[in-house]
Amino acid sequence: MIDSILMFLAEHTAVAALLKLLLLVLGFVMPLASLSTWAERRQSAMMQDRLGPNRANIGPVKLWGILHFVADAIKMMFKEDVVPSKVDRFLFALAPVMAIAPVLITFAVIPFGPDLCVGQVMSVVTDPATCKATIPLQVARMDVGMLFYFALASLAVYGTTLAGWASYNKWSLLGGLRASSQMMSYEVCMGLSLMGAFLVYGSLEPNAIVTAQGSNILHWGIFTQPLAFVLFFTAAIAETKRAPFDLPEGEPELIGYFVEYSGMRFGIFFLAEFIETIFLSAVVATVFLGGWQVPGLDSSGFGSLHLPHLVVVLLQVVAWSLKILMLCWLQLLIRWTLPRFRPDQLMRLGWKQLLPLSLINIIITAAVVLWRSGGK
Amino acid sequence: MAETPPSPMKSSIAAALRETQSPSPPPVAPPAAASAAPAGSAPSSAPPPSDIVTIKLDGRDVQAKKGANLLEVCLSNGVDVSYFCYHPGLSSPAVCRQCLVEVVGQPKLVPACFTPIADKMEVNTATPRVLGIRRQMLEFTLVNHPVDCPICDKAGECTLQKQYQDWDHVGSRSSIPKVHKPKMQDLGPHIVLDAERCILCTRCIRVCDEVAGEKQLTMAWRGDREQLTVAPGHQLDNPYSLNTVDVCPVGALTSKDFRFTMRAWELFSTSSVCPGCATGCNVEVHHAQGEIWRLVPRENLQVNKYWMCDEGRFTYKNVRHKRLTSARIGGGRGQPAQITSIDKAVAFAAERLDRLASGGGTIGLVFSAQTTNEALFALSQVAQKLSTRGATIRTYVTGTAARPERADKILRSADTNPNAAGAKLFAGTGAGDASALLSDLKAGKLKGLWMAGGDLPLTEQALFDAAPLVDGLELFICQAVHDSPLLRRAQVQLPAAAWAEVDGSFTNNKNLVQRLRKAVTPQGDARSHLELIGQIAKKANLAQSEKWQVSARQAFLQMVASVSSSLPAGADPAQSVAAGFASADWGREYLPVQLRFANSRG
Amino acid sequence: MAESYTTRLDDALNWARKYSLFTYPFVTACCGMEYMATAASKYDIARFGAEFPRFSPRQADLLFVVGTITERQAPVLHRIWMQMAEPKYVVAFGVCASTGGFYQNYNTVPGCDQVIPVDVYIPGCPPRPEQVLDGLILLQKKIAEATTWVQRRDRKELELAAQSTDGRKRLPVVA
Amino acid sequence: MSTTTQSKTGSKKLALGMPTPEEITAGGIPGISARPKLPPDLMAKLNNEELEEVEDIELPTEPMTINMGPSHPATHGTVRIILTIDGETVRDSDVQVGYLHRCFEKEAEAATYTQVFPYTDRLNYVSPLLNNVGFALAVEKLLGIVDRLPERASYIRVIVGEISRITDHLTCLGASAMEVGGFTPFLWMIKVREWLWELLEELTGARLTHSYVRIGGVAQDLPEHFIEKLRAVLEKSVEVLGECESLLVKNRIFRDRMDGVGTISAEDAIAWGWTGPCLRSTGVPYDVRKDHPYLVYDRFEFDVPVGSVGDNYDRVAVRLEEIRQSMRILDQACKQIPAGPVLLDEPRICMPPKNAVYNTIESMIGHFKLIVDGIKVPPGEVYSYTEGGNGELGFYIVSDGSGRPYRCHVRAPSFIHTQALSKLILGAGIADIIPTFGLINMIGGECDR
Repeated sequence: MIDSILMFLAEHTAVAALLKLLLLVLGFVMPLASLSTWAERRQSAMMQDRLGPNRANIGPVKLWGILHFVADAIKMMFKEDVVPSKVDRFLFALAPVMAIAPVLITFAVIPFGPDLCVGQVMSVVTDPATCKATIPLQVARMDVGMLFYFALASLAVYGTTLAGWASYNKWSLLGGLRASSQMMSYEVCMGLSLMGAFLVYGSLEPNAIVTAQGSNILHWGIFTQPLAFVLFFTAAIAETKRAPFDLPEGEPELIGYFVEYSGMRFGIFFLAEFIETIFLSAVVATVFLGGWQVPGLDSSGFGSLHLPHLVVVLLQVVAWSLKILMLCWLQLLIRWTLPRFRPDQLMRLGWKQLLPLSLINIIITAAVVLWRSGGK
Repeated sequence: MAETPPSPMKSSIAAALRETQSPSPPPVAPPAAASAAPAGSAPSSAPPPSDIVTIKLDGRDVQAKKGANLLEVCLSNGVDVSYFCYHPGLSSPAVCRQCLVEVVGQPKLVPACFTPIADKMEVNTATPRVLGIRRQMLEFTLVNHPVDCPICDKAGECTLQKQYQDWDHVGSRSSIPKVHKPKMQDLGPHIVLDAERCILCTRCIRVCDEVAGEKQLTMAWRGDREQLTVAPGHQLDNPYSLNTVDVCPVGALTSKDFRFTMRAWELFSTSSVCPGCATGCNVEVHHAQGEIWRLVPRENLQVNKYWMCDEGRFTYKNVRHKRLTSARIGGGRGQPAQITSIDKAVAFAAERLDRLASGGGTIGLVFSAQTTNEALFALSQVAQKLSTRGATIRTYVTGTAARPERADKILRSADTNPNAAGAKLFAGTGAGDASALLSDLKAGKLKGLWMAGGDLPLTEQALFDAAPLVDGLELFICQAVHDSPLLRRAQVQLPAAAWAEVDGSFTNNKNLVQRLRKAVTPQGDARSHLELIGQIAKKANLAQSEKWQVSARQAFLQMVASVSSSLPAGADPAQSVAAGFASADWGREYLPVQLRFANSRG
Repeated sequence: MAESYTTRLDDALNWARKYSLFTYPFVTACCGMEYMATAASKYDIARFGAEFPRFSPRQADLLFVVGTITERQAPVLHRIWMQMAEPKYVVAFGVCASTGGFYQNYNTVPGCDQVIPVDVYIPGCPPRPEQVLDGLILLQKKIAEATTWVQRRDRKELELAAQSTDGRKRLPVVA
Repeated sequence: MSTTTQSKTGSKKLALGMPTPEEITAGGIPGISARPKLPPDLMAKLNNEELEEVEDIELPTEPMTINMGPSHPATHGTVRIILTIDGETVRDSDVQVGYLHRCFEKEAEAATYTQVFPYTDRLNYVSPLLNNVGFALAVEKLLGIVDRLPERASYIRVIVGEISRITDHLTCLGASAMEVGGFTPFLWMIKVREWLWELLEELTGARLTHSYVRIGGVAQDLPEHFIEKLRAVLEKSVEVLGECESLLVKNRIFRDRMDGVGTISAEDAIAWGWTGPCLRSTGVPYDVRKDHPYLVYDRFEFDVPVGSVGDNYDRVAVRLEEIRQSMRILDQACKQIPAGPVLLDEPRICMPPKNAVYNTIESMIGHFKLIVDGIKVPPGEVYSYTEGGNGELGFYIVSDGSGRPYRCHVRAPSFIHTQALSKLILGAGIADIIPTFGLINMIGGECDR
């Protein structure tokens, strides 16, 4: 039964892609993004000797206040949608879509598990290459995967810039400009810092990068490319406009680009920020933490301990999820610990420190790769 | 805490402030000749030099008239001595022993209020001995005094409180239970006695004896049972009974009208003149929260000295009683009038008036003796303008009915109008009275009538019967404070401000021009007569920017100049009203004084 | 049947609004200190889901008027309120915001309800955090019992303000 | 007050390591207080030298006028700043105050001297007790009873005053940290403030608006075990303070945000009339408690921390160190405090005990007259100044001999500091305005009065 369904999916890749997308976005990303709003509130509360939201109970069901995000979502959906007079109505409506769509789309290139061997889900698979048919646990596998990601991520700039511009408000315009300059500056650094990893793994395709890292923890990006990991993580936080780089929205100080947005449009910006956080964690996990790889777990199991294929795959998906959760949590810690940069300091950090370092990283990596490959 | 001398820098501010807070600023400079003043006031000529003696007061040489009251000399020289029973308007029995001072050479302390001064007398008022005795007297006075301040009407303006705080402020050494006496004894129609609070100063007895001339109060029993009382079967019902409340240094005697209505320290005081009769007693209007709560007499030795009659005290009730609060037009001939804005009513009146005057009609102008001099002056100015425009003007002086049966030789006058003299002056020599007005109306001699003040000396019923007489008029403008059947028939009914709501002046029966001050805001849309006349004159193109249209003060100045210009030199205010105006003064503008910071009235 | 469904929807919506109060603290004066204390560790207004201070009125649900409103500040407050999206709630934090407090003078507005409609008044000068939390619970109760259909009030308020001669009129509180 | 940077503190190394002027001139300062040399471009910017050059290099831009406040989220006093900006750089600014004008001076002139205390609470509402003390001292000077104040009352005034100063500085630092994104240290500092408030509540009955000080002493004696509790709280507080420091002072981002921003020279600061921590941040060791001791401040050993550059970081560091110095004073005061009455025995000035008021006519009258008529203060004028949370807090009172002030003027440090804000933010970035504003610590109630 399962086999035949899987076979059907293996043959009809479009249906499979749709299913995977739904599974990933609706089953994982959206709940996690929503949950991370709750996590952020509880995490910050914990760091500040507080309790954090713990009330939104439905009858006796309290769930440690998790339901607060449900309340937030419902409330925002039914909140009045204020469109200020004199705004550019089309761009004003377009901006939140531009902010959230690219991040959701880019999830397509992230592999959240190994290829699923159709027909052998219950048996031990020693070599995945021998499978007759496979379903990649990745929505879209393309050779330019990471380039696709960069291409789309840079589209997100339009969301912020348009929001700032269309709001007909000087503060949001300034915020939008700050955001676009920040995002564009740090994209350069992001791209360059990943370049080293591409050199090491010889591919731009995320699944290939994950596969290349293997189950040996020492081959993971964080050890082969430690500097790139730090650089990329920093730049990526800046890219997602999270503290300490949250100037574009820096509420109590600078007033952000979506100051004029209300109701669900504001909710979308809000959600986009958290989705970006998750996506960033996904990319870091993919490139530097071995993606879905579990230390010591091959496709046949832990060394001599053989496991059925389905169990292996499930373990690897869970590992991938855990890595993302951990990275999200790390970002929250940073968020509630560090103060905010000033725009000029941010730019200086991006262009004068991170960029030269990532260039150095590329040169060193290239030299090492060249030396290792014997000059060929 | 030693009294520190005021610093030089301070003196000007303090002086200015003392002036504003003085409870009894003389409203109008007294006339040059003092013969208008009641007999018994200080002689105007300086005493012969032989009468002046020099005494040493606390080491300082002070000159005063021989035989003068030592306490008065102390007080007038800025030496503070405490006292209860002494009152400048009454005799001194020296019963309270609070004003004991040391006279060098005398073995015992002497009561200052009972000691005439002699040449080379040496008096010490602040030696430890004197202060000790003063403190002991206060301690003694307080031995049986109940712990009543929170529920006492006098609290906040109580002399006992003030003297204790100034001179004693030491706890009592007595632990014996206090003597209890009746707490609520009805003494008469206006007065309630709390015998426990009484400190037996006998001021009230002397007020009845010496001012009202009726011996109604006395002390009964002896020692700590001594108590104020009326004779059995009698009441404290003389027409000056409420003065006993004013002179009472504590809360023993309280006014039924005022008690438990307002705390003294929340009141504001504005000095004004009683509108009850032609005597024009000087009063303080005590008001708070936009309402008047009581009237108390204000010292003026020329008019009322320290007193006023009970009837006068209740004139404040008319300020809120039966008021006309909004303008109405279109009444008369059985038609009910419509409420409208002042502006519309004024425009309506002016247009009709203009038409009537240009048509050469006869217009009657009524100068009410209840109205201020300024408004009446303004009306007389308008009368001139109207006659130059072609109208025939007849003037009348009206007012409320006289009450000869209530008049006495003390303060109360038969004439119940506060400004009869002024009204007569401005209405001119040919002015008729109320009966002339009624007969002219009956004879149909008038085409229009403009009343500045709606009072007629008629009873309610008589007024109701006479009211239809005005139906034949082409124009009837009535500016009135109170609603009345006559007013109801006017085509233009304008709400006028009552006496306590305006700035202005009244001329009393001794031709003194005395100043009224605005204490409360006019009720509803009401405006002063002066303002209404000014607006009508403006709309009717009778006067555009005359000085009297600017403000009450400008009207006053113009009025005084105009009245006194035609005055022969050396006119006697006692003989001519105009001479009273010549020496009139507008005085300073004061902010209402909060009694709380004006110190005890006592 | 349909009625019971809509009732359920109303309940859900009110529940959501109740537990998701993004606040705009309009802090002007002393009460701000207690506002800080309420937000801080010991009292922790976050427990009620009301900790997100949104400093843009467009995104806030609850306007905390914290402190004295002066004649100069009143138009600003009104503007802020106008900028907020419905459903919006106003809490007058402390006596100054409720009645002007013991500042009875020429420049103090006697209560912010002279300018905007107020849902909950919290007494105290300044109110203790417990009082603030109590006020918040009262507001939650009010939200839970209120109708979910809220219309934008500005137009009506503007008309009222235009009618009044002094530009300020006690505004009706719309439940 | 002179412009010399002579230190009154001696050469003792302070806990936080605020550099003394000698050390600054000598060069190397060990510890975390060692100020890194400011980069030359930053130094140039401080002197606004760079501004003109920028125009030459970059494309010509048009200045934009933008309005900040009066309900700007971070301006926790209500102030309005109209900025003319060029990109991120402030070219001109117009600082407008007056949004919280609650007529303190006029209200004071309509109230008795005792009734003014609640109004003073709401001047600098972050440290109400310091204002209480300042006003009480002014009236006491006018009454001539300063020398007769009970010793214990003076000590209690010092204790509550210093606790208030700590809460003031904590709030200022915490809010500034929050405004630059450090929300966590803010809440930690508020937590400490909460502990101190609970102590004060136990003593005064109110958390914030205490109205605790009376003319002639204080309202009531310290409750039982107050001193022990205070010691325990201070011990805990020092720990938390250390944690906050590790998140702020040792944090590179925070340092970068604060270093060299909002710089003012000592000469300028004096010319603008600055006092308090803001003036001390420029290196002028002027502290009323030290230079013109009042109450019993001359009996305590404490140092006056001074900064060197006069920038935002110096203002942070001076405040942090002042918290520690206040703790030192508290420690000594707790040891020295004598027993005795806490209110002057002078019935014309101080209230009789409540029990006597209810039971004897003498005390009833005394109480009544003090409440209704107020304390009769002899005619004269006085300018009395104390060290408030923000600087020299002066009260100028003219008395006409009645129970209420004829004129009461406050020399409000916040108002005077805010005057210079425009100069401080000239040439800075938009993002620098808020921390600069926050560390000047403009308190609306005090500024607008």
